[in-house]
Amino acid sequence: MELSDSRTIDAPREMVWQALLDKDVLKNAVPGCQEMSGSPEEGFEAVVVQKVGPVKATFKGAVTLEDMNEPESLTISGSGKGGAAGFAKGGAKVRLEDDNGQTVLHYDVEAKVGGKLAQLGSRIIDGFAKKMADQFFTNFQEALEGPAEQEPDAEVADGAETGEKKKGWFRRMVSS
Amino acid sequence: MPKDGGIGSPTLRREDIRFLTGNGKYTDDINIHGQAYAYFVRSDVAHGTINSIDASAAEGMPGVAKVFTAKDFEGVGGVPCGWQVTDRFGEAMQEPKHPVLAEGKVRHVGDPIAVVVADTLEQARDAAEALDIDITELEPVLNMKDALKDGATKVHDDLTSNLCYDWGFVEENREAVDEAIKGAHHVTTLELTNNRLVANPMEPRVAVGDYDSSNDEHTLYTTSQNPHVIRLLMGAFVLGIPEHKLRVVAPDVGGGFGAKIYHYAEEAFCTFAAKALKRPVKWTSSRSEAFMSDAHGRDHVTKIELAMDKDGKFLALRTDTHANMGAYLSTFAPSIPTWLHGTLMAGNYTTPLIYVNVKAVFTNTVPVDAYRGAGRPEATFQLERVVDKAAREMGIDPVELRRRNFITEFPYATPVAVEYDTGDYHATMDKLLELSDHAGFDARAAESKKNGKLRGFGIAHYIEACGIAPSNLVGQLGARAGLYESATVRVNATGSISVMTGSHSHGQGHETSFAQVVSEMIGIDASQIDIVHGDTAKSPMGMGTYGSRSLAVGGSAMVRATEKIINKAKKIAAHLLEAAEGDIELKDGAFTVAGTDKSVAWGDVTLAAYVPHNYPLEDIEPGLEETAFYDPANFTYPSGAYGCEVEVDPETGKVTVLGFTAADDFGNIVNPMIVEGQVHGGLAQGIGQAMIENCAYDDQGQLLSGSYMDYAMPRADDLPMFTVDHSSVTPCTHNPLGVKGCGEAGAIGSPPALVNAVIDALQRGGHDVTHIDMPLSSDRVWAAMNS
Amino acid sequence: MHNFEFVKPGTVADAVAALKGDEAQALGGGQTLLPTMKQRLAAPETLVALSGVDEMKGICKDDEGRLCIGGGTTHAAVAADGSYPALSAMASHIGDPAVRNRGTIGGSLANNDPAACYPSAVLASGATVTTNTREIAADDYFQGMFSTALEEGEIITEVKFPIPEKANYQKFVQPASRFALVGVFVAKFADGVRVAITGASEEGVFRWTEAEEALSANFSPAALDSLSVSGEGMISDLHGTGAYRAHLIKVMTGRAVSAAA
Amino acid sequence: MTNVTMTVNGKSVSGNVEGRTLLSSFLRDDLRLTGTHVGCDTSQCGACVVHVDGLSVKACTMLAAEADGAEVKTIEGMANADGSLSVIQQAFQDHHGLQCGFCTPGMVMTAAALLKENPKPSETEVRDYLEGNICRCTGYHNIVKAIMAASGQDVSAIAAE
Repeated sequence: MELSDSRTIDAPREMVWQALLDKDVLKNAVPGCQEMSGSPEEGFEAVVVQKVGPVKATFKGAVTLEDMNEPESLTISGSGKGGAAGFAKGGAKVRLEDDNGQTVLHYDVEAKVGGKLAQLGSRIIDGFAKKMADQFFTNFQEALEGPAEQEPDAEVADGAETGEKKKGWFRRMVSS
Repeated sequence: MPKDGGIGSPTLRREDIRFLTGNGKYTDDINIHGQAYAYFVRSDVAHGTINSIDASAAEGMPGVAKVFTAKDFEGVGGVPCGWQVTDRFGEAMQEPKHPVLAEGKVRHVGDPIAVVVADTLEQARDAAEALDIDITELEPVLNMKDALKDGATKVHDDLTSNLCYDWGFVEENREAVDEAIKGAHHVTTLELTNNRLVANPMEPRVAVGDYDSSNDEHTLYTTSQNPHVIRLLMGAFVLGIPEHKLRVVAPDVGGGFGAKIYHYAEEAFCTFAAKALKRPVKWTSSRSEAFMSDAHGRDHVTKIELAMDKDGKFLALRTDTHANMGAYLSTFAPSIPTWLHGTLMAGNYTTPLIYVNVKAVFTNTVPVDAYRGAGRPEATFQLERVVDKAAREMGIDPVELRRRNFITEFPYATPVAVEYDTGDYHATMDKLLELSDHAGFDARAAESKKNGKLRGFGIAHYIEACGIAPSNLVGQLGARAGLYESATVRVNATGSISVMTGSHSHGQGHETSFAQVVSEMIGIDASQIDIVHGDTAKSPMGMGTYGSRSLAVGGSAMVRATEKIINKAKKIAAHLLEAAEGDIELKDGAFTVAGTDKSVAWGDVTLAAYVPHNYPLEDIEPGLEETAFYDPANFTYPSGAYGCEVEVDPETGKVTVLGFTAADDFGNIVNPMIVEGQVHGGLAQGIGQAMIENCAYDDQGQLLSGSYMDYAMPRADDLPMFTVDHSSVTPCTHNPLGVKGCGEAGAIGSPPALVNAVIDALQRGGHDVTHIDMPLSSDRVWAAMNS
Repeated sequence: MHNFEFVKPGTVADAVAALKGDEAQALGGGQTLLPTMKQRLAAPETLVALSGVDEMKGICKDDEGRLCIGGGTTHAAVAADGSYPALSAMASHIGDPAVRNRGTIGGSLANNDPAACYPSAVLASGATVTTNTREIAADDYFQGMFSTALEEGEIITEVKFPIPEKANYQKFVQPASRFALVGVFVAKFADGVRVAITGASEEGVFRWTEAEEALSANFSPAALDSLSVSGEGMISDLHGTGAYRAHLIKVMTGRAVSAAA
Repeated sequence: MTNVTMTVNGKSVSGNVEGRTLLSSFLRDDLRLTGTHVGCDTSQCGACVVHVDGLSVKACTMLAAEADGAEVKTIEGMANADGSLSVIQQAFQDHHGLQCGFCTPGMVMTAAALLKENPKPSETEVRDYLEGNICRCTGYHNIVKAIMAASGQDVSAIAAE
């Protein structure tokens, strides 16, 4: 699956850049992420639970940040092993453009799966990967801006946590 | 009329009784007390380096007997390849090692890395999830042409490139063919793909290994088309077990279609592990596992050029094929694109000059080997497609163009090294046109047009080389074994007979048709005759069932052994009747002195053989058991004309097969009912290939069509009733039964007929479409119409 | 598959209670869930079989004339019913006969496979999905591929179908799985036409609103002539590109309109 | 482990099964009724079709625990009481509706279910009903013919022979 898109984030480019390197932002942005540890330099280790219809798989793997060209571009890549399900890996080339105090975030996403997921699920992989990518950047944007007005994010499971982190938690945190 | 139960009669199958009542004994039905279960951990990447395998957690889990990896197989041989091809420069093909478990690298999705053996299958699977396997993924090699470029990633580091061989046939003709094509009135060119398929016998593969330490004897129960071949390959080349200590049993086998010919790693594993663990070890493939571990079929990419004079007379033919071998060489893989393909490129035509070039290529995919037809469908598809295209380009009716070029005199030596003994291609073509009501097609097409549909009719004529055997021939062609067949006919004292054959039946009905032959020869009821197969401990050496060889080669061995029996029985009868041996005639189960009414029944003779109180002991040994090995002088050459009528829905591109007619010449027929069934099945597989079946990988070498959710198997509602005919008979001249073989014909002749029919329909509908690659699925046909 | 605790409650209340546990999963007919579990792609700790809940089975009509189908009713039972002919016809082509004898409407809707047939019938009919806690309008129920409005542990007890004046379902089958490559359910009511498409979109079942407007004005295939569907966002796989699926939507909708009865 | 009791081919049987035990495993491994075959893992091939309470189901896609208390019929219970082939089984033999025999039990069970629902099916109806049963050997020609013959229809006009 390949997907290119962009979104405008109401935050200055330096802050967006900072957010991209932040472990907690990444943890909240990666859909289904249960655990995230490590650092941008050393790389992160993550545990991600994904559910697609009847399929539920836990992926253990790594998230790395590469090609860092502060504050303009970097590549986020992740790969995880899902036991009997196979593996998933993906990456996003991110480019940040300053736009009068806002930031335009361009991304080219690529995602691949292997093993049983590919063998049995080829028809839904693309759609699902697009959805995940979209959700990642939506979550990322919300970390800076707060949730979009229209609809609450049904995917965020833990109510208590979201309560605390409403309204662009990362932005408030770094600006305070 | 053939007599009831004899040669030519549509005798009902005796094996059906057990299959219809749930009493068949398939390998998975075999459970040995104390058996453990093996679960194979397979690569989920197409290409990678194995850095480490940590089995410590898995080894300690409940029920786990042992986790095996390549380390346990040090000193054990690789899974061997049984056929050597010499390239056009006189060099041997490149032949990589195919380890039982991956050594250092994985080379296709499904490549086995480790095996967990545990008390139950679920325990083995639980432990498999606890294995920690670290693999660094490497760039996969997938596209054959890219794989041959300089600097391409190599599938095998120890080979010089990804090229297995570059084969030219007949190399001496190369320049003459080039010249003829250059100077021809017209050259029709076609580039096409013969899509990769998965054989998909309905019974997944199973192996059960057992070991008896009291006498160091191994037994392997396996889903095989040729247990003796497995014994030979596994015993001699992989595990080093002498044949007398290794028994291989292939009981009821649920279909093969080629995929159960080969010796597979799982068979060697279970045999090996049973001894290592001192308990029986069983492996049952799941279907999704089968998709990535059974050898695949076809996967050729070809450019074919046909040169003609102004009258459409074929002058020369040149083909350039890339054949995918997959990651390793399966047992017969190198022979498929060469000797089973190049030698058939003359088809039914008198083309004087032919040159075939085949480059066999290693890729990071499942190994490819014979699948129903094996090489011959690939040859027929190219040829019958290019002939059809040529007919359109030349403005000559496709039937007429074929007729102008048919071989009519036999024997006929082709420019591709084989000699057709008999055939009558006009006769099968006539039969096809009659049975398919070809004359009425235009009216039917007009009717379809009224309903908004496009109707088309496509023809293909095929030839195949069957009865794969002639040992001197196949030896020259690179086979590393003789391919004769054997039979032992054991007559019991009371006259009943056990025939032990090296052929194997996995749906072909040998238990019935072979008994018909012996019954006819001796004149006793077929119920007195049992056909025994599938057990190396019971039958003499055998080569098994593939290449439509069972009756032509295995049946001939049985005829020879039965002849020996009859000769000996006549001697005994002569003694009993106090007559000269030359005067004894055998008819309807009784020995008679010619011209007299003196006679002795079969049962009296057989009894005398075993109760030799009144017996010429000085002249003949007691007993009545004979073995014969039969090695024919040539292949057999069945041929036929196939016609397919389709309707295309122009709005959706959906192809509906309205009718399919097959007019074959199989030589003599032993059981027409069984023969027709074989053709039906072949047609379904050929139509499946042409219309819906496709084994697909993504650009990372992930297998996308890895279950019946994505690999389309033909179902009842995809197919019409078939019209099949085998009344055109030119008996084979060199085997005692005059038979040619019928198992693969349907799968060989039908794909080009179907594609030709769809192209015909589209062109009649005004679409300028000259070719669509198989499968002609709705989306592809729609895309072609709208491009 | 991984082992699990099997429970088979007899009432909706007991089933709901059983589903409260960690990693508990409802089992309808199991025709999707069990193959998934066999592949070890799902491993619930408790499987709550709904087959013992008799109150969730059966078909009747309510006071508003709606066809009410219990969530545990099999496809075969719906196929045999016939009081909503297009729905029964659709049900009679889900899976195969043996699958239809086990698979249930509730299971299919809870799963919301993007290529399943039932979601299109529910959405096109403007049906109401009743659960143990509430009633959900079809338009609110489907929320993208495999996503629904159901909360954890919520069970579909009944689906209520208004019966249209005319309706038809056209399924273009994927040749391997026999799921819908594209399935179109058209339902004509007195106050307008609803058209729901399954199999095609990466978002799962959706309403083709342009076609609904055109057909509400003129219920004939010709009304679709000027419309076209974009391949954007359509599933693209081995069996067809997004553009092909988009094309089939229009063709199948036209056929459904022609065949609607 | 749960104890299940069911009637299989007219005989009451019981056994202890895990939650995950499939009906196909219970029949094959516990009861040694190996006529029910397993040919795939996605519920498509139909080699495992048996009857549960008179309805055809895929035994590989049903838990043994779900069949507790049920009436189960397998291929082993299809012959006549005297052991001779039933009408459907005999028709399969007469018309060569099987080759390797692996899909055959499922085909016979499905055919029996069809003829119960529809005693005189047309060719199209037979083919439609066999959607969930894959045969790789016969091309279905003779299976369709056998089922129609078993329903008492004259199949002599069907092509080939």
